[in-house]
Amino acid sequence: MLKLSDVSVRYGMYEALSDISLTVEKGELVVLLGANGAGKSTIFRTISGLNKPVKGTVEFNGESIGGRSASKLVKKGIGHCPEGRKLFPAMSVYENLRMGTYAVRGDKKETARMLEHVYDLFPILREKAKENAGSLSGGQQQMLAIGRALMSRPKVVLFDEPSIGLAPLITEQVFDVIQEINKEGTTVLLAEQNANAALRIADRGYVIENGRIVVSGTQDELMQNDEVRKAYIGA
Amino acid sequence: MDVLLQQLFNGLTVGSVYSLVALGLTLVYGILHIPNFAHGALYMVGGYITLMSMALMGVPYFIGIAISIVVVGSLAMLMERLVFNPLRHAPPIHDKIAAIGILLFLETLVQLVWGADYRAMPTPFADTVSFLGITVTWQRIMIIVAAVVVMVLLQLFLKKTMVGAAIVAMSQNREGAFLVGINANKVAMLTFFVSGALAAIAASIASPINLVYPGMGHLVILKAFVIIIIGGMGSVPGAIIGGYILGLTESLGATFISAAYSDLIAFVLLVVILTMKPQGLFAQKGAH
Amino acid sequence: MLIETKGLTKRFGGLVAVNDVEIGIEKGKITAIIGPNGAGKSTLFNLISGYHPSSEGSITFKGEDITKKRSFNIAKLGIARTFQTTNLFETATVMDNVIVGHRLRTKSNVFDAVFRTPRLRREERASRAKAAEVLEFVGLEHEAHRLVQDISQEAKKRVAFALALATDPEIVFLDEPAAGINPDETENLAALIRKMIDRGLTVCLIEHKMQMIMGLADHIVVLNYGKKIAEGTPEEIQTNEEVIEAYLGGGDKHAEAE
Amino acid sequence: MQGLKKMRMPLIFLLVALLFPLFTDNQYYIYVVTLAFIYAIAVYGMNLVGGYTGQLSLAHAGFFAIGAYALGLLTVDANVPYWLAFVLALVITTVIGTLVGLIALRTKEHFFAIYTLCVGYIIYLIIYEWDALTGGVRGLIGIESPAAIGPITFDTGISNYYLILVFLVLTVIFMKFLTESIVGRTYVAIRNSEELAQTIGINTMKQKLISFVISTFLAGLAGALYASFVRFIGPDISYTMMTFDFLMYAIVGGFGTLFGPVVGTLLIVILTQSLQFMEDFRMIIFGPLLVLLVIFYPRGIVGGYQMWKMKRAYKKKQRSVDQGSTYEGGD
Repeated sequence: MLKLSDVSVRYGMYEALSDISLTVEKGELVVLLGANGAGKSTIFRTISGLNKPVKGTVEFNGESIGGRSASKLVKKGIGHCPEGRKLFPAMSVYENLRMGTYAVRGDKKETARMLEHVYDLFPILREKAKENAGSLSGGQQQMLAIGRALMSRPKVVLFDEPSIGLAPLITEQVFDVIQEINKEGTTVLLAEQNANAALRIADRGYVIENGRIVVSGTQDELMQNDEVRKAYIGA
Repeated sequence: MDVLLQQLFNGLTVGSVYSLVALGLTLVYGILHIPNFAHGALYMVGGYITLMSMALMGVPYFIGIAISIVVVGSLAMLMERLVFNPLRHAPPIHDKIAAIGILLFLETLVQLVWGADYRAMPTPFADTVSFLGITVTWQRIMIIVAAVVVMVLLQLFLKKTMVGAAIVAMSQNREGAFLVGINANKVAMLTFFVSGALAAIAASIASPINLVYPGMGHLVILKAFVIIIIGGMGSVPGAIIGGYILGLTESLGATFISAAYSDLIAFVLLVVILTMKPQGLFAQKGAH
Repeated sequence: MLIETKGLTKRFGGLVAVNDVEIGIEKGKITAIIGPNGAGKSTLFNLISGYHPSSEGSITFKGEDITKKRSFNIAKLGIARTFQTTNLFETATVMDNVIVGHRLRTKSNVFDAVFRTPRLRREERASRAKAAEVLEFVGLEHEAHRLVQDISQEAKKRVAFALALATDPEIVFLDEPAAGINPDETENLAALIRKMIDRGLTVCLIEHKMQMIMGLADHIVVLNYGKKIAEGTPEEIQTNEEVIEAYLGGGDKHAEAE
Repeated sequence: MQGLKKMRMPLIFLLVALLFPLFTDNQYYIYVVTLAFIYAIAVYGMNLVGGYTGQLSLAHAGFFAIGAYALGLLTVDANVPYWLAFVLALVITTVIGTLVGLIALRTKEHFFAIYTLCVGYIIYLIIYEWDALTGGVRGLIGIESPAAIGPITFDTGISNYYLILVFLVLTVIFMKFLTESIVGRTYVAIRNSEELAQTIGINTMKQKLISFVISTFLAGLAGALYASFVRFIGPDISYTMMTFDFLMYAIVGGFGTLFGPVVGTLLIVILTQSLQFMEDFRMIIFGPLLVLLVIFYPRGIVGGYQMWKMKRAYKKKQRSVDQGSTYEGGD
């Protein structure tokens, strides 16, 4: 459903991604592993239209989408829960979620249904619906960011390092929800530094190093693979 | 007592106008982080369009205001497209200089077309009314009512509609706004339109009690800057509250200190505040 | 120890970015500070270089307490740093960018400048000579008269190094020197860092490129959630369970697989 | 030799300036050029703090007016001897500049611009309203011409022209020595990045203050010269529009360049004065020009010329170093 072929992205002279090819099938949960600065976020930003590839194609449901603007791609069904959450801090939890439906606004019933769904996934958000996003704890903010990405009823969601700065217990909770979202039929692409926790819930994965894919494989294959460790701690 | 009441009322009138101008300025600042020095020129053009629609086309006051809203709103939008959008990656000094360029151009253009004379704007609200021992013109009452209505409408627009909320969202987190599908260009244009419209309304309701002339925006814009610095750059409630605080302080100052120096109050306030808190009273919350 | 921190803590509002960190940087060695995103590495740099005031704790440089000193005074003591983004003056030449690096070792004022006093002439010569020297050191003597905007990203990093070196530092803090640099260029930068050590400097760096770190650093400090969780040689770090967990995450299945 | 070649253009320019009065009998032309020289000195002030140090100060018409009014009041009302009044006017401007700078420079970027804009307006308002001291809207009339220095008198247009040219040349030399020294480089480092400047050991607050104070000094100097040249001053000279004029001269000539202010000022002042209708409506053209310049050509005339020369020199050098290899720079 999502397919990158030989995608390269440059920031000036610096090649942030070189010849990335990867596929995500419908209903899968695929994880991108790699250390900071390896290029995971750049892949996500390219898929969701924030960066333009200099080379290669990005296909979504068979349609080429490389270079389209982010606002169009949200409408097509690509949800992006970004690194650093990027919430609207002075808006309430409810307002943040409502903004999540911006691209598909209009259908009040669907919006209400999604809102209920997000509240069911994260009961704490229902409790804090009227509080400002900026006043939430780190974990709650992450939940809100995930919830906001879901509000546009995406076909595929990109989760960019949702575990950053979260205590292990909260991380586990967040990953459980991501798994649940996937089981409900949403395709998930997850970028993580937290390799083991991410692999636990993934079907397949890619290991990124220096803007290249160095290994790919199924959950089990990657768990046994030394390249994973090497990509992270150079061992 | 009567004098005090009268001055409080005048303060509300003046404050209403200040608030409207400051609102437009603060919205633009929130979105693009531009201190739009040309905003005062939009205010001035707004006054002229209303006046000239009435004088040349013979339309009624409110139709004149409507024309002014559309014209000035579009002019502001054009400014965003032609000037500020191309400059969004330039060093911060450039957009300020460009804004000054626009200001100089609009002022001279108006002067060239309509002359440098001071003109009075006719109003259907010229009659006076007495209550609580003070006498005021209906125009002043209209100013307060109109400003409150506009502010309530604006607040509803920003809070209740998705398109309005997009403006607020973008001012709080640009990238977050992109990711929920907000089109940055459209929102920037919309924001400028709203900002221009607010300036047009403010000028149109204030002109019957002041006068219309090419330099009429100078003081207003400076004070609007003071207001948004006091109220927090980019903050909507800050602009409203700040506007009224300044309006009331000025009219009381004019009565009890000195009429000649009442204009100075705003700037002294600013100097005092920035001297103590160089980042302004309310440094903007949240990331951008 | 050239630099030591004790109980160093920095709070931003409710967030504790650096929490009770105690590190020592040994003279003439390469110390690397690593950790997952948001671990507090850059904040630690900002505290040591005086860019942020610390909330608690102390920093000493050669036994002198520098906790409360401001950044420009810290630079004068011989502590230099670079930033993640190079921050250079893009429309000036490489040389012009670097000359000002020696300004802190000069005393000339406006009076000297306007009357071209002997002191000014002497100090200008010294600044120019210093700039030429450090540009040669970083291997950019041939690019000295090009505009910064015309040179490669890697060369810009070298200019940033040169600028830091022009301040005559004893220790240089490098914030992600290899970020935004292609892999083959990374090797060259690593060689340059080793060369700095050979000249008697001390280096402390933040870096995410682990292969570079593991081959370069003498001593590694690992931060996670603002706390120091481990330190030691690269070999020790690579086998440290807590580090592995911080980076790879603690998965139950992983424990089984082991 | 190398230095002489580098200074060829400015020297030709100086020669033309020296000979100019000999070739025209038209007092009006001399008057206009003299005025441009005066403004150019003030523009150098704005250029130093704005173009070099990167702090856009919008209060400079205020300091110009303080210099002018200080001289006017001291000579007309207090009967202080001219050159003593001249020095005192500069001292007064500089002291006020220091006080303003101490506070204003605590703010950054937008805040600094807005703050100084307001300071400028306060100065205007005080001049306008403080009738008893400044004469309010009527202004000050009958300010003396500069007093004779020994046998040299300054009671004609031409003598004033040369006096002011001397001050302008001194200003340019001053700026040249300052900005091309390591002291001036400090300012540019601050403009580029205050953060970086601090980490290379520069006390940015102190350096910003020094450059701000010098810039107010230059504005005051121009103001004092203006007062005794035009011999009538009104509150208008302190108005924001005057600051914007100065800013425009600087941008057109080249903000942050040595000769930008004099080129920009002369060009625009002479252009507007020679096209009569442009006197009042010059901003119809210069407003959009200002916008176009910052969008497409922010370096101005002099900056653009320098960039072109620099690239050409580099190309030449490359060619002589390794024949055949092509230059792949540029943007």
